[in-house]
Amino acid sequence: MSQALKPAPAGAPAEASNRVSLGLSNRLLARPEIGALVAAVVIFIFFLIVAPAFRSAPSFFTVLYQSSTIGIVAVGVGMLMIGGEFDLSAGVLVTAGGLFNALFCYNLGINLWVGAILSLVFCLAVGFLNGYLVMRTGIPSFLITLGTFFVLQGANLGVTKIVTGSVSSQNINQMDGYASLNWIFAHVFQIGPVQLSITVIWWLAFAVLSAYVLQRTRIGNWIYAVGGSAPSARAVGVPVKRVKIGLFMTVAFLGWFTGMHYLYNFNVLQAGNGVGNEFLYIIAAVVGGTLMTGGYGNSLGVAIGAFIFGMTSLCIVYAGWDPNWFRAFLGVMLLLAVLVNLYIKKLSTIRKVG
Amino acid sequence: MSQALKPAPAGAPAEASNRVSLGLSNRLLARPEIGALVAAVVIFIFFLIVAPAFRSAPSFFTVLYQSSTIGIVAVGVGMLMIGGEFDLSAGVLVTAGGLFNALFCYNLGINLWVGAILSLVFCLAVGFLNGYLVMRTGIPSFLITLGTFFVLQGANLGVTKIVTGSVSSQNINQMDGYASLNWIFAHVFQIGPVQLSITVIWWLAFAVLSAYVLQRTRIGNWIYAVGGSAPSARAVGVPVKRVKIGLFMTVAFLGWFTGMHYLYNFNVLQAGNGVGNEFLYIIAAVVGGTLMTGGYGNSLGVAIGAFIFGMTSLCIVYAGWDPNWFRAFLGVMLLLAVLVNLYIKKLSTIRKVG
Amino acid sequence: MTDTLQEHADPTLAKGESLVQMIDVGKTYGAIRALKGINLTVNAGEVTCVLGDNGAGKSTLIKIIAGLHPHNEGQLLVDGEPRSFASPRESLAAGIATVYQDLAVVPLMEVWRNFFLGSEMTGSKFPLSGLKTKDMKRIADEELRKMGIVVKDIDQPIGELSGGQRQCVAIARAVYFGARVLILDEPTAALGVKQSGVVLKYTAAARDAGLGVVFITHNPHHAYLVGNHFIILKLGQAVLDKHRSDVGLDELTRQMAGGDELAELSHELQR
Amino acid sequence: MTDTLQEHADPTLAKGESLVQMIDVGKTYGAIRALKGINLTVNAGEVTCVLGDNGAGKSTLIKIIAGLHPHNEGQLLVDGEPRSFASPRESLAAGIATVYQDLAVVPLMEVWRNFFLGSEMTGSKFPLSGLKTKDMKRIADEELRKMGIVVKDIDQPIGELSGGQRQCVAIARAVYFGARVLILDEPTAALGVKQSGVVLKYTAAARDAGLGVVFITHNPHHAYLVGNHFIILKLGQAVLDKHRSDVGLDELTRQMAGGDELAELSHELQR
Amino acid sequence: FTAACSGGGAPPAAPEASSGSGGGGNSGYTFAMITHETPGDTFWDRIRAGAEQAAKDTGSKLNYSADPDATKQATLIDTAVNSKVDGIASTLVTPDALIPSLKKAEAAGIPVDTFNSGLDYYQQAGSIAHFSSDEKLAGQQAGAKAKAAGATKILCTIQQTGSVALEDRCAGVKDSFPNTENLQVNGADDSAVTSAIQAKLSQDKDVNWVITLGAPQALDTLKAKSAAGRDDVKVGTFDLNVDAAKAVQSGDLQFCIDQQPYLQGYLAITQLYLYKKNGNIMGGGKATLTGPSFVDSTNVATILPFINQNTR
Ligand SMILES: Nc1ncnc2c1ncn2[C@@H]1O[C@H](COP(=O)(O)OP(=O)(O)OP(=O)(O)O)[C@@H](O)[C@H]1O
Ligand SMILES: Nc1ncnc2c1ncn2[C@@H]1O[C@H](COP(=O)(O)OP(=O)(O)OP(=O)(O)O)[C@@H](O)[C@H]1O
Ligand SMILES: [Mg+2]
Ligand SMILES: [Mg+2]
Repeated sequence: MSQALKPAPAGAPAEASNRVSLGLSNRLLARPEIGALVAAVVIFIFFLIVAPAFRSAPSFFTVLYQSSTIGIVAVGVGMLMIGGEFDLSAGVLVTAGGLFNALFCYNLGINLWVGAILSLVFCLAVGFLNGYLVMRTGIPSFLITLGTFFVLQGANLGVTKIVTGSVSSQNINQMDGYASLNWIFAHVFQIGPVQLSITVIWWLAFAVLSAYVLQRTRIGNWIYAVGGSAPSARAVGVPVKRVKIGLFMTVAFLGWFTGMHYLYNFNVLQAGNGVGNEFLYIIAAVVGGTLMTGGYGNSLGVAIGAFIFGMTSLCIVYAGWDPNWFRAFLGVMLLLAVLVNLYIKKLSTIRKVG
Repeated sequence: MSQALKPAPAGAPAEASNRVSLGLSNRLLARPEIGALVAAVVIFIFFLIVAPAFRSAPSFFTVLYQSSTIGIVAVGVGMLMIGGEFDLSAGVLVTAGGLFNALFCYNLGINLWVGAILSLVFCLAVGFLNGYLVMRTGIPSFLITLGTFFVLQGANLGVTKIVTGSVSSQNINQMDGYASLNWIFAHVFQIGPVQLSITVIWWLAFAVLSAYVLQRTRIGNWIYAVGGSAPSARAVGVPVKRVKIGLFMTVAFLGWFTGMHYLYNFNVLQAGNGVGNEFLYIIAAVVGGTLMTGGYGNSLGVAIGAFIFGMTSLCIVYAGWDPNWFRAFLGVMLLLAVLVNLYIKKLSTIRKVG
Repeated sequence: MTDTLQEHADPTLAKGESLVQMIDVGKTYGAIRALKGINLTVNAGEVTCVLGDNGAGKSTLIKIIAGLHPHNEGQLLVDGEPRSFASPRESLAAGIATVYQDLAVVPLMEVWRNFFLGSEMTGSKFPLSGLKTKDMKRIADEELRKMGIVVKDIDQPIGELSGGQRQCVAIARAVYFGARVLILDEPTAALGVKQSGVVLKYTAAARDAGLGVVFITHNPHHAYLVGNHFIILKLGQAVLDKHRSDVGLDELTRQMAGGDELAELSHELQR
Repeated sequence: MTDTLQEHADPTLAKGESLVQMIDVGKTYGAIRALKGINLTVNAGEVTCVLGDNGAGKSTLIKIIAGLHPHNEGQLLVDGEPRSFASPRESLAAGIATVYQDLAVVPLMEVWRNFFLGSEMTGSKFPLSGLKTKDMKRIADEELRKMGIVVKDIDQPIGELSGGQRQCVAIARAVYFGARVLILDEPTAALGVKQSGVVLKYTAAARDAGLGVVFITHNPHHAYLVGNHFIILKLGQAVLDKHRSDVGLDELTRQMAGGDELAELSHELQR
Repeated sequence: FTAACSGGGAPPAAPEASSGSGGGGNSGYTFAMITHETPGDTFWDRIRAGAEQAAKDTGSKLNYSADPDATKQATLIDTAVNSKVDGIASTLVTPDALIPSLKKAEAAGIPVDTFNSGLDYYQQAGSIAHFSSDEKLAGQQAGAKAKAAGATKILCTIQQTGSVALEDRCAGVKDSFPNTENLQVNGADDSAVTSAIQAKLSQDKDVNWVITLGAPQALDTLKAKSAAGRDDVKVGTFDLNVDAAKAVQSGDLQFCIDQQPYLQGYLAITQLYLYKKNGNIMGGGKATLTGPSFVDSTNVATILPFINQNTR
């Protein structure tokens, strides 16, 4: 029958007269991370002016370090938010992962590597549980992970108390495996006058990897789809549950990674740590252009968001501003970053065609 | 032309054979607050069994009081969430409102009523600003109010520090207007052995009023609509911006109200108070059956949610459980409440028709 | 149904008066041009059909009249005065009711609440006065039955209705609240034969009651049954603009199909 | 277009073999009954048209085959084996591609990503292997052009397309990926005359390539042009179930309209 | 798990927390202790350890609860009254907010004693006895000590916003050494603390002394100062923990100010027991001071074993 048809009754019409091909600058402006980048540059220049102490390489690297401790988990949280879910347990999971390793190995006298790997399994299990419960019950992830947040927070304290009799883990820096783990998770490269923490490298590596996954792989496509419209994604055959559970586990993995950094950098961990950081991750993601409602965002943006947060929080100190107002400055900076971001996004769409 | 038509070519057909009229029990089960109610009863009975100290009228009224301090603002937050928005600044706004009144009147020696009214104006202005910025910029309310949260938190501390030289307000119980304001916001009725705080009455009154507004008025209809689908609501002529700004101002009003209670009950306020409570409000709303994504929920449910939270947090103390595990218990209770809620909602829909 | 229309029609309407007029109107979405140089008049007691390919700009055109998007070129006159509606609320206040292609319903809300959304019946003007719930349920149910739709439970969330049922709710709502101008964007798209017939009758009844009607459709038969005036859009510009008396069904169909015809197709597909 | 179909069709298909069979299938949504006692067979190389009023249960029927909702009564046989799809993924894996009435697109994602969603082209099986972005864009653009749709920018979010353009994307996708069975739920509802014609030709081409097609429509003309077998649903039950040879266009139309007819209507509306 | 641990760190099995079954047998009393602890703080943990030991020693039951928010602490006191406990020990960090609730306890015939904070208000609260160190005094002494050790400018870090007790400490430092600046840090995140202090040290080269209000922050400061290349900076801290004590021993930390939280907790509960049992009252109408005392290189060796036991 295909022969019976006239060649192209409905075939390719000529190029539509109002078909638009966007210029490079417009394409650039439309990328989710550009707004965050511009905001970062603006804030960076602002602080270069008002905070003389910031104008040195070591200061910049301190900011990078600070950003990386937020940024690593934020990469995962950003992906999760693109996938349409939240994780409020990420902050305390960091501490739980570190504590697990420290308490387990110290009190049984086992090589730290064993504990680190078991701790990874534990964290992934928590991530899996979060994801499984969210998908199975249909309860919003905000609530489920708030539950795990509370449970982990309590367990961190309760278990540590039972095991050590105090509220912090014991110092592990004399134990087997410490040196290698310390190198992986907390090494500091001395480059001339500046100190580059290995976490900065990890942070950028994770951000780039995640950007690649999101933009260039099938899994990335699925992540955008489940966040943008889970029922539609399911209808065209995307395995929604597996993708979302995988995202929760990714966050858990990065949480574990950061937990390892804290443990091997400070050698002890206080059981109460990490509370409140879950919001810093979300802030980094959102300042970086991730949509709260899912389906839109980008890992490089999230990395920039973490950088904006790290820079702002430290540069307030560099600028020597009154610490009582610290939070107020932070709030204003946050709003500014978001507004710049928004303005840039608007710019990218208002250019007219002839 | 209406005569020219045959009487009923498309007129009312006979009752559809599969038209369903739901029984009373099914209609009851479908209400958003029923799940929360059942969860509340289950938890109530559970604590009656495990916490002997809870089995007395005074304990019950202490729980009611505790619930009311969360519950009043939670009513507003619940309405706001039904309208599709969040307010993270509600917790610190409570403190800001109280501090404003205390610092202003004490240091200028003005009648407390003046300060209370100015403080109300201030709080409503903050609420308006939240709403206006959200509607104007299109930035998610989570972010905007996170910004105001930081700003208010910083300002609370900074201003108090400047004005009083310490981090709490001065005692106002000797000032003009104290007695009447204390009665309104913090009176305690002694009924036999139990003490009934006036906030409990206010709480229930606000919950009932809000339930009425949501279910039975035009404004309530609009609130559900803007939360369920803002573009659709706008398309049929609902003034989306005004409704949402109004909701933010409602939260601010109730925050002010609670701030007044704290001030006139305790006579002083710590500048750092209130941080973290914003989540308790949201938890109360969500445990009470409000949908995180907007468009669904109910004030009575929110009130019950606040009660569940108040009951759980105090009954853990009544039961004498180890406070190190406090958070863990809270988390488990929260998850249980939400699961029961969900189970009940499922029950209401799985009954089959013949 | 026709009584509903007659009841709610603005009594000051005079047949033939110009209710909405577009002069050289254009619209761009960011970098994308959707409309250019559109001239169109909606007269009282007439049906203006807007036809055209997918993506031609039909919905954009009516969204301007409905106040959903402002136009950014040319002039929009409503009742002779230049207007640029900032929101659909203003357009509604001018007596213009619209059925959108994507329907504009709130899925979680009950059918009757959706029906009255934005125009609720209340006891008094006082903002907190109670809704007349019973009346509203009764009216919504009645109006839907008039269209041949019996929903299983008027308290059902509208998201649980079938696509066509939802469309009927949106149409019934617009018919009920349209006082001067009625805009229908592909109202029959999701409808069965019977319901389509009802909608066409409504359209005719609205016209006869003196309302101005804008009717968008892909079905030239439907258009020709009720239309007084036909405009065909192509890539955002009007390529045909004729009165019923100047154009036959065949020409209309040919123009819409861009030369092809269903008959020709049927020949091709013949087995 | 037809080459696309021929290319992707499962070569093992034998005309007339039964691909999907429903035996006494029923479905309830909570307390609402949507389907009851449905028997239906989809044969290779045949088009089964499902017709019926709004809310009759047509979409529910195909959602069962598509794996979106499981049925809760009766049996569903796919390639002779009883199945109950837990998710659309399983149904797709069985070679069944569906165009849903609500289209199932992700508004924020680019047109080409939507086109390939769930069936992306990658360099290798390795989960992190790169997408063949260029190929995918090219193919999506080509397939849309074949339907007469030129989107302004294949990188545009699909949410910015017009209703009909979105529908075309969904149809093109299903045609491209349908290997054994093609399900179309009111595919022509939002389409212009030209595009409708294209879709009908696609349907015929799919049939001729040996696929089983389920075609849902409210337009008896469209149905009669391509259908081999007609089922009319009413309130969830089949009220007519006939082969093309046993039923004429007139009877079909009359049955669908429940006695009325467009011709009659046109008479009424005559001025 | 016994002493057979390999590895470096595992300690010999801790000695049964000081002589388990004390004298009291089972007195049948239930006491409530209510503090303004932020969960997970080592300082409060030690107060609680003392209280628990006292409960064990006197054969009574302890209900411990805490909330940093004054309004919620007041409600916790109410719950203790509702539970009809035999005595209440409470901190008095925000006297105005807490006194009404403590008065309710008094009215219900429940004896109340106070500890840790509220030195000037305990009588007003109807407390039978008070055990504390004076935060402000401790701060003043710390400032004086830093001054003696050559401070030109002191940085005082506060790890929790809006806490009256912590603010008092820094205010005390500033009293005796006016060139003192405060820095808010996020006590729940060691890396944030480290970076912030590092930033401050590189921004303000005048600062040559840091006084932290908690032991973990002192250890973070040691990390920060080496990262900032400011080896000239000296560090002192409030409160103690094992690693801080070791740092004092090695000379990295100049001093820890100890107010003996264990003692505060222990005495507060013991007082309630003795009052119920015998009507005894400590302090002779005055507060009993448990500090401040300084742990520095001169005395750390004797104190370290007790710290290891979590009893000082
Ligand atoms: N998710 C759901 N929950 C409850 N009821 C539903 C749901 N989906 C559909 N229904 C009901 O099932 C019945 C059949 O709906 P269905 O969508 O299958 O109709 P349809 O034949 O496709 O109609 P249309 O031609 O209007 O698309 C309708 O009465 C509808 O209200
Ligand atoms: N919000 C938007 N942003 C960007 N482009 C848009 C937007 N809405 C519509 N367009 C574009 O404007 C053009 C006209 O769209 P419109 O919806 O008016 O078409 P239509 O004639 O209604 O088509 P259909 O018959 O398919 O409904 C299309 O090319 C579409 O892609
Ligand atoms: Mg359209
Ligand atoms: Mg359907």
